[in-house]
Amino acid sequence: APKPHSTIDPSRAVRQTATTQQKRDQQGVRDMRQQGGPSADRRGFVQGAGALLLGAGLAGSMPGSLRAATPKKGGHLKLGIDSAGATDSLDPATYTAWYMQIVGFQWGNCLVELDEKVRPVPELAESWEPNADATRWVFKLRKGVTFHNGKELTAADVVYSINHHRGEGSKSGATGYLTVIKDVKATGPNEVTFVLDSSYADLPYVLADYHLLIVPEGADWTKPVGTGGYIVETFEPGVRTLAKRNPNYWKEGRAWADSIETLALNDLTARTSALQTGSVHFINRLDPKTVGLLERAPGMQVYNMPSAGHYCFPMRCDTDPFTNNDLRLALKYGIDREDVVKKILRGYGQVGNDHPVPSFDPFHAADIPQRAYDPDKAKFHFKKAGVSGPIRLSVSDAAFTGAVDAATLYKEHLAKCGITLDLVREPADGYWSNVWMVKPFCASYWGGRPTADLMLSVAYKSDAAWNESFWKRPKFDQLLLQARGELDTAKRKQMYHDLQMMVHEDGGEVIPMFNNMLFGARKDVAGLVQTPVLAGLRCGEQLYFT
Amino acid sequence: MTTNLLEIDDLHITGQGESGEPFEIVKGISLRLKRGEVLGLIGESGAGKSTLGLASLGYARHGCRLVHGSIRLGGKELLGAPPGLLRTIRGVNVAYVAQSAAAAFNPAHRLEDQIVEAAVQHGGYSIAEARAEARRLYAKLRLPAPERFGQRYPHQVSGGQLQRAMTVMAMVPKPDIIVFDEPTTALDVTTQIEVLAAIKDAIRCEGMAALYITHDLALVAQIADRIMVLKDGKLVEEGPTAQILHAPRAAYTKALVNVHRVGGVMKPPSGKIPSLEVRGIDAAYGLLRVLHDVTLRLDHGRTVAIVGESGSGKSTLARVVTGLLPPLKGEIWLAGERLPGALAQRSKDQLRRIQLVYQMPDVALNPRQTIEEIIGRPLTFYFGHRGAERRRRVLRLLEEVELPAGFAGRYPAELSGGQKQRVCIARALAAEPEVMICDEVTSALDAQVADGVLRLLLRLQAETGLSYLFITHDLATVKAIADDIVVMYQGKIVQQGRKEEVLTPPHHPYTDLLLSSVPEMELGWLDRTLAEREARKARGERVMESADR
Amino acid sequence: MRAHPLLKLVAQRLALGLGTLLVVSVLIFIGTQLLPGDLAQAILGQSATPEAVANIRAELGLDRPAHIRYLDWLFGFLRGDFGMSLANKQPIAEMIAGRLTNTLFLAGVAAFVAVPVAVSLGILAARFRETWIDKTISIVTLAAISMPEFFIGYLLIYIFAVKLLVAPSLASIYPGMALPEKLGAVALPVATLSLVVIAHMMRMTRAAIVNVMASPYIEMAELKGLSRWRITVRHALPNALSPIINVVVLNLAYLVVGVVVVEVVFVYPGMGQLMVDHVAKRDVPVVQTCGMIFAATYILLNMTADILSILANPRLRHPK
Amino acid sequence: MKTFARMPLSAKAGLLIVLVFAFAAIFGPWLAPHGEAEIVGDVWEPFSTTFPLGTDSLGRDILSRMLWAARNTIGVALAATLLSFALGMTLGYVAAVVGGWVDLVLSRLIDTIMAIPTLIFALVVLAVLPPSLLTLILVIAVLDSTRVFRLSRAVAMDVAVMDYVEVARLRGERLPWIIFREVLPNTLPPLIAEFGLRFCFAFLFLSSLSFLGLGIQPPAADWGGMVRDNANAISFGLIVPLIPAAAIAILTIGVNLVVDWQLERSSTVRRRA
Ligand SMILES: Nc1ncnc2c1ncn2[C@@H]1O[C@H](COP(=O)(O)OP(=O)(O)OP(=O)(O)O)[C@@H](O)[C@H]1O
Ligand SMILES: Nc1ncnc2c1ncn2[C@@H]1O[C@H](COP(=O)(O)OP(=O)(O)OP(=O)(O)O)[C@@H](O)[C@H]1O
Ligand SMILES: [Mg+2]
Ligand SMILES: [Mg+2]
Repeated sequence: APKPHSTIDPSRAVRQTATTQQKRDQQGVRDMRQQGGPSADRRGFVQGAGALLLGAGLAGSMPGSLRAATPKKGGHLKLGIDSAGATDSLDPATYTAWYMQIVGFQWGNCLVELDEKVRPVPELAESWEPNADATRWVFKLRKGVTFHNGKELTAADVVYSINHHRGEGSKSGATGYLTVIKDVKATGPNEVTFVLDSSYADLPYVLADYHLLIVPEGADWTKPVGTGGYIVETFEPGVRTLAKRNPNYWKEGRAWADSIETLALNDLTARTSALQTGSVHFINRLDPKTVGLLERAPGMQVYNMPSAGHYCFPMRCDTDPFTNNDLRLALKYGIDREDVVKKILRGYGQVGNDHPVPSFDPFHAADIPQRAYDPDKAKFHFKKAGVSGPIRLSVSDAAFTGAVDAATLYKEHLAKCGITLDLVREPADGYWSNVWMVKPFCASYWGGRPTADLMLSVAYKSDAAWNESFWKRPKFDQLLLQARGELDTAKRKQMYHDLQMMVHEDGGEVIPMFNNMLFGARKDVAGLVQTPVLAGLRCGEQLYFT
Repeated sequence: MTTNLLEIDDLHITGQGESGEPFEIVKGISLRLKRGEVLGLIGESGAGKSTLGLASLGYARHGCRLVHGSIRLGGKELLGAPPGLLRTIRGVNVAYVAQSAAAAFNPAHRLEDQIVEAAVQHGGYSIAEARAEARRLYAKLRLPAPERFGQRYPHQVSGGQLQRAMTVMAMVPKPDIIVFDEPTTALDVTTQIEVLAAIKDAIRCEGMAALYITHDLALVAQIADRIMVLKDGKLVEEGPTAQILHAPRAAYTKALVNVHRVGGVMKPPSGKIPSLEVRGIDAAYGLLRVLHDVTLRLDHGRTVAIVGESGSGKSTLARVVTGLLPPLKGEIWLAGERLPGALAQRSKDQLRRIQLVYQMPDVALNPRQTIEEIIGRPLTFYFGHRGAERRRRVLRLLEEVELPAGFAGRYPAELSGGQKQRVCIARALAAEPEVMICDEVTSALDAQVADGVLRLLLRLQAETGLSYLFITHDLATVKAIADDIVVMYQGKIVQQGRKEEVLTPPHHPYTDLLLSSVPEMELGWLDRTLAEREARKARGERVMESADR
Repeated sequence: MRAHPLLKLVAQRLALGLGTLLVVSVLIFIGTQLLPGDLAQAILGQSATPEAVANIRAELGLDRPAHIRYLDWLFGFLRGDFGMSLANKQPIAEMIAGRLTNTLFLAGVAAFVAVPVAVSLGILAARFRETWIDKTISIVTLAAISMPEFFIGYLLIYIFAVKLLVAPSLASIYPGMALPEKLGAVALPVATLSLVVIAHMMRMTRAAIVNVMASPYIEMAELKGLSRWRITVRHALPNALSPIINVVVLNLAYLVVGVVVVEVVFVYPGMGQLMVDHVAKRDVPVVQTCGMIFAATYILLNMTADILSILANPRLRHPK
Repeated sequence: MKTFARMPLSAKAGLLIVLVFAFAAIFGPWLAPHGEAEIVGDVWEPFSTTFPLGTDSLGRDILSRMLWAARNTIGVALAATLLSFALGMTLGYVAAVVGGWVDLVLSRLIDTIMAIPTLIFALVVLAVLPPSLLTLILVIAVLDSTRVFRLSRAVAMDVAVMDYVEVARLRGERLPWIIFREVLPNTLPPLIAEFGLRFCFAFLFLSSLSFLGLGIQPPAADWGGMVRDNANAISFGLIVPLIPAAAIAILTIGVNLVVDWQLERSSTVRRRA
């Protein structure tokens, strides 16, 4: 039950910010002038992985605060995060969306963390070693880490925590990609050994997943105790979460604010205006359409980072007419990716090449020619496919924001290729259970996985639970398994190249674009680390007041 | 010579018709009213009496306009006077007593609050004074329990009492003039006489002037010093009451004075099976018992009149016979055939053979149907006549009820009361019934119009051998057309028999009350009757009083 | 004798109300069953794997036949035990208690503002009927109702929160907050709701009064030389009460039951959002309970309306 | 035309508005400078000569979309409202005229429907019926008809006790005749008034349903939906979403001006009778 005296009064906070608004705005403006030069921006951004692939065109949108500002301790940080619900639960097994993921990383840590370049770096695990064929991994735990309840972190805790998500009777969303793990055992007070049933080079990536937060052995999952930088004080599902700083947090240079209030702001407009009025300092999921406007607004800054998240239109390769690859190709050639990126993402994203591996991924096959909008080819393949009558596409904005608009654009593009696309707007409610993977042609979204392997095995392997395009190619499966075990990077790169090629050529996915992650913040906060994967989920412990 | 309180000169008032174009209601009437004088305004319905009466308060109904002329009250010009001024004089210098007190009292407030309102609001009275005055007047108008009477709500008081309360309301601020607009028309005879008497001596001793509007000459004769006769918005004749009664000049007035009542030909009782017979009927609305063991018999081609004051159960009897209200016990026979109690069980033909004609013609006709549709429906419904055939018959029926064929296309709103009633009769005739039940068919009509309707009914009876169950509380009518009379009192039959038997003494006391209450067209009738009743009470004879006291 | 018919009525309506409630509960349950997908799928969303789904179903007993689950719920409910939320294992009673108070608070404040305003506007419009005042009032109110409520909300936020900085854009309230602060927090949602409901009530009030204005006792009042105001307020209004009461109550019901959108826009933790979220997650027991509460509110309010309009009628208040 | 001349100014204005919108609804597609879904400019462009009303969230010409949307919006709203009145009035009249247990059952039924939270109702319908224009109309109609029922029952109650209805009963008329020939024509005024409001609520309902996914199918437009699609812009002071909102408002006002005038007329007639 919430303790009134211990909670901070947001409405007062609102009024304060309201009164001091103008001052801060001028402040903001000055900041701009002082370091507004693009150079400063770019320098700041180089730390961000995205720099590798981001055209200077986006540089203008780089937030000033990325320049190494001296972090200040203290303050009451307010986050406005979407996709929260009254049904939310603190049990990481049930985490599916932004809000709980961000709350999760406030109270808990994983064994592994991913850095700006999507490299696994130690978190609760100090170091790790695979055996020769990567079927057995040994993780050394960090010493002297204590849970919020004062208990010391041990191997047993890790085993308990991981097993919550695997094996018989698990209700976790993570089961899907933990199947590779045969056994987890404590092989020492702070040493954990993972036994896999096949060679797997990417295990550390997996262990960085937001589900796999570590709690003490036998902990109650509905009120988990963590090792994180913040201790949850009040949790009102679908309303707000109040967390106080963990006084003896082990991690250096993190968890600056004294307390974090995470407000559930599902409504985009509400979120945006909350940021504008200073009711919150940081919000997620900006609407690409309004980013420009927001940036222009005084005292605002925008975090814009490329991600592995991609929008796609899966076609069921097991149902006519999509069994026909010519039709699939026609539909792939028939979409003007540039246009979609421009109109739907307003440029905050990259064109996709009909395979799910993002361009910053070390295994990204850059040499596969980018598929461009080509009405003639589309016409050609469509004729070749000999399909008659319109194609029906089931969409809802539940798939991804702007899905309906994107589909509308797609319709336009196809029209120019002489292909008629009928849009069926499906109810947002229950979209994932009765449209996705049910209707032959629909809209879908992938948040992206840390590694090429994860992404491909999750949605393209024949037996994958979420093989949304029902595309089944034994050759692909074999190669994928080989690639997993392959420790020679060069060979491995080649294998992934071939896999991406198959999907690109023959797969049942139209993947027109990868979206950037867009966050909005007030000028007086800074510190968000720009990781393309799991982007922004750790904002709680990263952000600080300048 | 005493000065005139009210002077109206060449007043023109227009109203707006259905389609909106204006038409004259009052066409240049002039009028003088002296202090302490009672001026009677009489004329048929629609003559413009109320309009004129209202005009003397400088008021025109919504849709009406005082276009031309002058209305001077104690020297002040009211026509075109600012609302502020009008407000100060209304209710204080000149007061209005409406036709239906039941409708004119606000159901939401206690009587007293409404009665003293005008006096307190702008009559310069304190509440206490006004209350005291009101109580004095309650007593004066012989209202029960004057102390507590004002505490009641309108619905807790009988019609007659309400009408008197309304008079009190008018008198409290001691106005110079009171306009009475048919204050007794809504009451039945036995009550009417009481109220009339009360009003009369109230006016006398308060020494006010009054404008007394009615369409019953016999009534106005009892109370007015002078009488003005109006006919569609124009003055027909004006003069002292005696002169109007005894030496009327205008033809129209003559007609009014000797409304010679139609005399029905005496028909011998026919021995055949009666066309309608009612045996031992008991009926109730929910728990409220209304009819107790009612038995009567209507022979072929004859007329049975059912008389009794309001609330005595006359209409209820009609409802039982027609099947609208299934009786608790008792039987109904139609020409030797027993009728089911409930409407639903009766056959189409049984329904056809009994037709009902209502008291209020304007609520008995669907305002959104043309006369042709209204009369034509039974023809189609019962006999399947359509198109030209149907039209032909409709026209014949209109002819039978003495209405021009041109009316077929009109809507009820475009007809006068009498004409509406004729349409109702035509509609009933269209079904070619054997028994026709007439519930107060004439009581909403003026004397002459009523006469016309009665004649019509008699003629039809002679021609078609119809039998009438004739419900009324108007003895004059009864005298005119009944063969047999049934007197009802509080749901029971107190006396019944051949007309001449019932009408010749010795009467049942209630019959006597009824008979003696019918106004007669001679000066001083009212005072005489009342005096007589007092005398007989003094002699200790049993004299019934109207349920209203 | 006096209150007797009234008591009878109340009893009768209560009985009927309970009957209706039962039916509603059945209908809602059937409804939730008709909805595609179930809690298990909904919880896991896109990351649902068959085995995980199966496990959840088993744990929550979603594999039992529907009627059994309904009866379980019903008897629990009758015993006053609302059970646990399937989605996050919280006791429903607790979960709802807080939200319900919030909802009632918002509705209460909104009603407190809107009803008097609406009725006075109605009276004003009736008093100055057919004048520019009347027309202005009706046009403005009409304009107000013809905007989607979420949009009115956005407008107000933009004007008062973003531009003028006089009100918070988030109506976040929580236990232990002082009343004035609470009021400050809900200022905008209240304004929005008021704008939405005022028009309807105002128009009905006007219509009812205008309707009464046609009756003879109003003419009589004019003939008594009373002022237009006195006639409108003292003579017309009391006789127009029952239709006014009815429309007011209808709108009160709306304020309690129909404000989901406003809650979302202003991020107000009320029943509406609670239910939407649980419907989305197919969390049947919670949906059921919310549905019951909404239905009960509606039925109770209707009953009050009937009783009030009886009380407003002197014939029934003071029988002969 | 005599009547038009005699109409009060407000009514004339109202009628004019209604006519203009009707015209737009009928000829919109031909009047529109651009196609319904045609993307002609950048997102949310300000007013200009090329785009008199600017462009929307996808860069489509607002003016054109407004015109295209007129048909859908008005069409659906009108159809739904008419249907709901047909349904609600019939049931309401039956309840009032027949009375007794029929009345009881019907009233309970309606109460029950009204007691079910709209959201659940809509969602369920969504789940069981295909998302089509027809479904849309049906949902709106059914939900609205409950309110219409209550009103028409109330007014019919007063008329049903009139003598002329009794006459029809005495004649042995069947229910349809009594309802449609005797009662209906005399109960229209208050219902017309209600129609004015309901008609406008239908627009809004439409927009909220399209939010649930049941709604006019993209890229087809409806005003309510347009408000929603562009709503975000308002938090940056762009007036784009105000345009469709204004359209709804103006039409509503127009309709109600006409309705008010009708009422005024009928009530004057009544007063005279
Ligand atoms: N508000 C009005 N607008 C237009 N015409 C009206 C209005 N009121 C009455 N009239 C018409 O004016 C004429 C006279 O009406 P008025 O009520 O003065 O007659 P009356 O002599 O009082 O009849 P009654 O004895 O039935 O009361 C009638 O033809 C009536 O139709
Ligand atoms: N529908 C009804 N419900 C309940 N009581 C009624 C109803 N109609 C009439 N009554 C009561 O039944 C009694 C007889 O009414 P009825 O109408 O038969 O009298 P009446 O002789 O026709 O009077 P009037 O001469 O005024 O028409 C009265 O006390 C009346 O109040
Ligand atoms: Mg009159
Ligand atoms: Mg009667």
